[in-house]
Amino acid sequence: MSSSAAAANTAIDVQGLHKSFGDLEVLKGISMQATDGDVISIIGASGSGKSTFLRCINLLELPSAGSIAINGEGIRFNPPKNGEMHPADKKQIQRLRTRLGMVFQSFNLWQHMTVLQNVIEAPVHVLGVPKAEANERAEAILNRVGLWEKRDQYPAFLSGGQQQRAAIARALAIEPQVMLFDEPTSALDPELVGEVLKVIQGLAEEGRTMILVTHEMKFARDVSSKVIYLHQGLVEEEGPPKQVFYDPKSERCKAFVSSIH
Amino acid sequence: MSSSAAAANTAIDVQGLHKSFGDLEVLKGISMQATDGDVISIIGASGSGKSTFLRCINLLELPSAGSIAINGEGIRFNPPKNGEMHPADKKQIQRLRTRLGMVFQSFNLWQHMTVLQNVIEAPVHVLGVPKAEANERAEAILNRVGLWEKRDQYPAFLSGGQQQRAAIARALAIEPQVMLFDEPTSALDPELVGEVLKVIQGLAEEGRTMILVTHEMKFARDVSSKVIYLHQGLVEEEGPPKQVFYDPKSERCKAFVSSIH
Amino acid sequence: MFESLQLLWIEPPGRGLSLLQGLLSTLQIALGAYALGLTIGLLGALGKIHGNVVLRWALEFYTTIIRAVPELVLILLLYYAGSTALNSVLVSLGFETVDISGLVAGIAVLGLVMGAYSTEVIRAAMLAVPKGQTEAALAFGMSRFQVLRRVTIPAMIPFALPGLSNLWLIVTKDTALLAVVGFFELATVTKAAAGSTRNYLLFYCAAAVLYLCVTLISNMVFRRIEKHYRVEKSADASTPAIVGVPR
Amino acid sequence: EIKLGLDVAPYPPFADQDASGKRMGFEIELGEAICKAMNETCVWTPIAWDGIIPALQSNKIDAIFASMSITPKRMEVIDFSNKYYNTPAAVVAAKDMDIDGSAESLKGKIVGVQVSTTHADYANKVFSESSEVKTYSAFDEHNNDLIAGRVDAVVGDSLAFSEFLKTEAGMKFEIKATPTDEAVFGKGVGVGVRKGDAELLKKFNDAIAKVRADGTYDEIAKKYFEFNIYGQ
Amino acid sequence: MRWDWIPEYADKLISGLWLTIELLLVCATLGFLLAIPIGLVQVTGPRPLALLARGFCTFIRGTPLLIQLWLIYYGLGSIFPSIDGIRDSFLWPYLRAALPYAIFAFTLSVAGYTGEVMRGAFAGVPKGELEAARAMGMSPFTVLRRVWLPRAVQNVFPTLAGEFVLTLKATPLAATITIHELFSRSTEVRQDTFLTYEPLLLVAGIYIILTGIIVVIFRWMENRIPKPAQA
Ligand SMILES: Nc1ncnc2c1ncn2[C@@H]1O[C@H](COP(=O)(O)OP(=O)(O)OP(=O)(O)O)[C@@H](O)[C@H]1O
Ligand SMILES: Nc1ncnc2c1ncn2[C@@H]1O[C@H](COP(=O)(O)OP(=O)(O)OP(=O)(O)O)[C@@H](O)[C@H]1O
Ligand SMILES: [Mg+2]
Ligand SMILES: [Mg+2]
Repeated sequence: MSSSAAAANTAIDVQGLHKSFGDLEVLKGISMQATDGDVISIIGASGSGKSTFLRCINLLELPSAGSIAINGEGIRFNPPKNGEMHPADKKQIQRLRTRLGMVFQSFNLWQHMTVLQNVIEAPVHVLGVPKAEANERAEAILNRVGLWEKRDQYPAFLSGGQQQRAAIARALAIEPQVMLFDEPTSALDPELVGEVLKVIQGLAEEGRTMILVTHEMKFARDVSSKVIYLHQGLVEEEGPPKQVFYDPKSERCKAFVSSIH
Repeated sequence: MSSSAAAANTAIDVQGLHKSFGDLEVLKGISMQATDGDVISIIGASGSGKSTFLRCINLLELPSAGSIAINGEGIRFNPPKNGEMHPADKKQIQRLRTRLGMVFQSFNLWQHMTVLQNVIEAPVHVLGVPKAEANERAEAILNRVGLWEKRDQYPAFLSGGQQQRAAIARALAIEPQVMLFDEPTSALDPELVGEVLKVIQGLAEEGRTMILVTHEMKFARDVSSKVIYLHQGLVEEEGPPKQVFYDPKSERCKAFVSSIH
Repeated sequence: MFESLQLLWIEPPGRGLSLLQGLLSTLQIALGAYALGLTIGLLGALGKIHGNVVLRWALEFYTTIIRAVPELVLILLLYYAGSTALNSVLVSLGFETVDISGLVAGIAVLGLVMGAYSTEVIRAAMLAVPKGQTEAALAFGMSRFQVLRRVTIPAMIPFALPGLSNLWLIVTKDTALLAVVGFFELATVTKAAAGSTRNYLLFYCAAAVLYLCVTLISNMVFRRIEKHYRVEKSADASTPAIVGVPR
Repeated sequence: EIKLGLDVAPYPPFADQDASGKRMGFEIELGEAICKAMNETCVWTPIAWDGIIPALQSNKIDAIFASMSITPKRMEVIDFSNKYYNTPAAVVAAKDMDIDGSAESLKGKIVGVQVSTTHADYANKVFSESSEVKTYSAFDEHNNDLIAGRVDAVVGDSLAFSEFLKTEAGMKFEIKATPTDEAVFGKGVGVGVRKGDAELLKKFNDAIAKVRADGTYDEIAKKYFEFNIYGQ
Repeated sequence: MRWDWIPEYADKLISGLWLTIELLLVCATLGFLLAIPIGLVQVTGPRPLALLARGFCTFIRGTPLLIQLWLIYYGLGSIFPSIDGIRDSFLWPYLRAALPYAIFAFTLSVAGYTGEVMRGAFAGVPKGELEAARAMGMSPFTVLRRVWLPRAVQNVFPTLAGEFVLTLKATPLAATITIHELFSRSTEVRQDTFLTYEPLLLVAGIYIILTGIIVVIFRWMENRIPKPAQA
């Protein structure tokens, strides 16, 4: 159960993660290891617990049991209370979170800031990057996701896809070691999906680790080094994309992936 | 420009629709006709104006110019003011809207009602369906989209895909003649996408008209009777799916659809 | 000390009964004025959000002026100057003069004042409701009134309640201003009792306790309503209430 | 029927209410006697001091019977009957303080008065040059601050002070002077009526003269005061 | 209508006006700063602090300001002098003056009312936006400063403006503890001149201008972030 043996280059090591909302047990013991440069796709039916799992990794959701280590550094928890394990050291969480970029399924852009302000916020106020430099970098990122023209717009005036791209830009701006993407392309058209794919591949080549929840099977198949199929809170199948997509052992997974072809 | 010649079985007839937000002209003259039973897919890049077009049809966005007719009944407008045409008769709009079901890109579920309450709201309070009957029908619909267990949950407690399905169920419940779907499957897994596809096909066979904005090209190709490719606020290409996907005339469209294969 | 406590007893020489009577009339005016104020506030907020330019400016004028002028001035102006003016109009038209009762005038004036404040509170709350919520209702063919009743009001209540409960507490205390038009309520009765017994501390504290009771009870009611409407709050760190953004 | 306006706030021993709400006090009894002498029924109508003159002017009441001093300034807006009582003013300070009530002796000190009274006018006229004048909204309040040491002396009604000086806390203080200045203090207290309401004014004057003459006045005054409240 | 008294009383009225503005600015600012933690702890805890804050709000909102003012001025005011030697200390001139007590009382009052508003405002910020901030590794204080507070305040600008206007109109109560701000100056004029309406109209006019300024400033802050028009 413990991850004490995690190698130095293990970016994320999750062991036996459980999470319940009241009576509903959403995650029933999930383990996952990601080495630097890994791209792990998490697939599964709606409601299977993918978002919850991702949110547990950076402790937006407090797990009920299990262990989590980032970069070999185990998160210290207090003993569980009311079915939730609280972190023992808040500063540690804060520090580890700066290494994790997150793109939310529902974007969660800050509505009181323009797109550009959203993007430079964390670099300036968390990492202490000088504003001019942050601005410059932010504009470059916005250019890359095709949002440069909208940089001074408030999120409420953007189309769905534009909001999603803004959220991606915001996460990229902190240059995290590990990126957590929750359906990062759900609102994007195929061309942009391709673009974002390229961005993600580029990041992977730079050695960054990526965990992404996605319904784009093609995407999962082509980009990831590993695919995890979640079913009712358990890892039902995992392995290289080839195996999961073309030779799954589990019947359930077979049925799921067959719906793409 | 006028749609006075619209046949009785023309469900929706939009002519020369223009829409600007301030200086930004988003729609630059779009025309579209949908006959009963038509399934029209609208595809195009993020920010090309797809949602805006859909929202103009039921006047959530006031057009700057153009004409709209639902079921052969032309919407009466006052002369444009500040670049917006206001409807002349609010009652007419209200009546026509009950024939249009809409699934929003951002779901817009009512947060203060449970899933079931969301679904029965319009039937009971707009169409005057008795509550018991509405409940029964709502449960059947929720069952169909796999949300029956979550019927007494508030939207804030649902996963992204569950919220999207609730939004679809809500639109289905008023049994509209025309359904407007704004990316109805963006948050769904492939299996569910298949399910929703079936629902939509079933509706089409019942003779209902469907207009859907989607980034699922496979979906657009397999289900629709017509595909419209929007580019920078203009219809760049339109026709049967075969033509648009495999033999597009426009270069731009060619590039766009090529990104799927 | 014990002797002075006797002054609070219900039976004479205790002044308890008159304090309670004062409290009762305070609550009467306050309820009347608050109800009037909420009605004005709801209409005013709607007018400010949806009205045309003329209506919006008129309401802006109303809320600014009424909120700006101290209530005491308003009461004096409306009650004295207003009734004098009304009567001279009536006389010139050949009618009998009417005597506006302090109660009616009080409720009217405080109601107008509360209306101006609640207009702003409700307006802010309505604007805080995500646009998509009302759009969805419109898209389903609801009339403006239905949208209001079924979606906007229930959705805005969590935002409006803190401000509205403040207003309720304020109006219960503002009734004291009606002393200038000869109306008796808790504050005046308290002052009278304190003055004639020279026991200021005792009666002021007693009144404070009475007001506090009113507050505690109202708080319970307001918190219950708020809890009823702020559903999503109980989900700790769930999928957020507003998914994406109203588009 | 005549509506007599009086202050909402009690002003014992002149106007007060007991626990059951019954009005009592010198002014109440006198007012009722005067009404009887006029052969009129009177209704007491309480109004806050602030609104009492507007109330008279807008016909909410017909006369002010509320210990209002007859001063030249007030006479510009309303008419007054002849006085029905008159009490002298007094300067009060701590016994151990060397004060004789003159501006000189109060130099640099803080003087408390009640707002909008003839005493305040006096303090402003005489002391404001050389000392600080603090105005309070109630008589008891400046007494409280006198005890607390926030003011060094207070100017007020001698009658009202006599009660204060009898209390335990008031023991340490005494009346240092009783200034007289008719230009400020006026001719005593009278009934206020609307300007030009000569008929009512005459009725009040006649009635006051009558109760003075037939001994009713003295009988009532005896119940409340040990000295001649009517003055000279 | 007579206005010839204005020159005679101008000095007094202006000094009253400054006092009013001073009271308003100082108390509104201090009160709002206090209201932030008071609102916040009621949403986030810890529980003892939340209860304390809630009790404070209940007490302040539950009892008339006049009584609070009176208890603070005469209550505290009668305790201080009984402390030995305090009359000779350097503090005495301040303890003796009325203004510190007024500022104290009004500040607490603003804090109580605004604290309640801020509680609602903090609770109304979408959770997701806070999560996004936390996920970026912001410290709780940074989350508060950069996202939670600005976002919360944004929703309640009109309510805050209302609270500040109410504070403005509460300042006349200071007259009961010998502080002569604008309104009590006008009352003096009325008592002196026996003009019933003119002085009232004048102060009403001044209050309207002050309120107008408050409303405009808050409206401007509200509109700095555009909102899509309501359908
Ligand atoms: N209320 C608004 N004010 C200003 N600009 C707006 C507003 N709504 C939309 N826009 C702009 O109009 C353009 C079209 O938006 P629309 O939402 O129609 O795009 P879309 O085709 O639906 O894109 P997506 O696929 O990303 O949802 C975008 O550039 C967007 O920024
Ligand atoms: N705060 C919460 N309280 C109660 N139940 C919750 C909460 N959040 C999520 N759930 C439930 O937990 C389950 C898993 O949710 P989760 O969001 O992880 O699903 P998901 O796999 O991301 O689905 P999707 O693909 O639809 O986004 C769902 O059944 C959901 O209803
Ligand atoms: Mg999810
Ligand atoms: Mg869209």
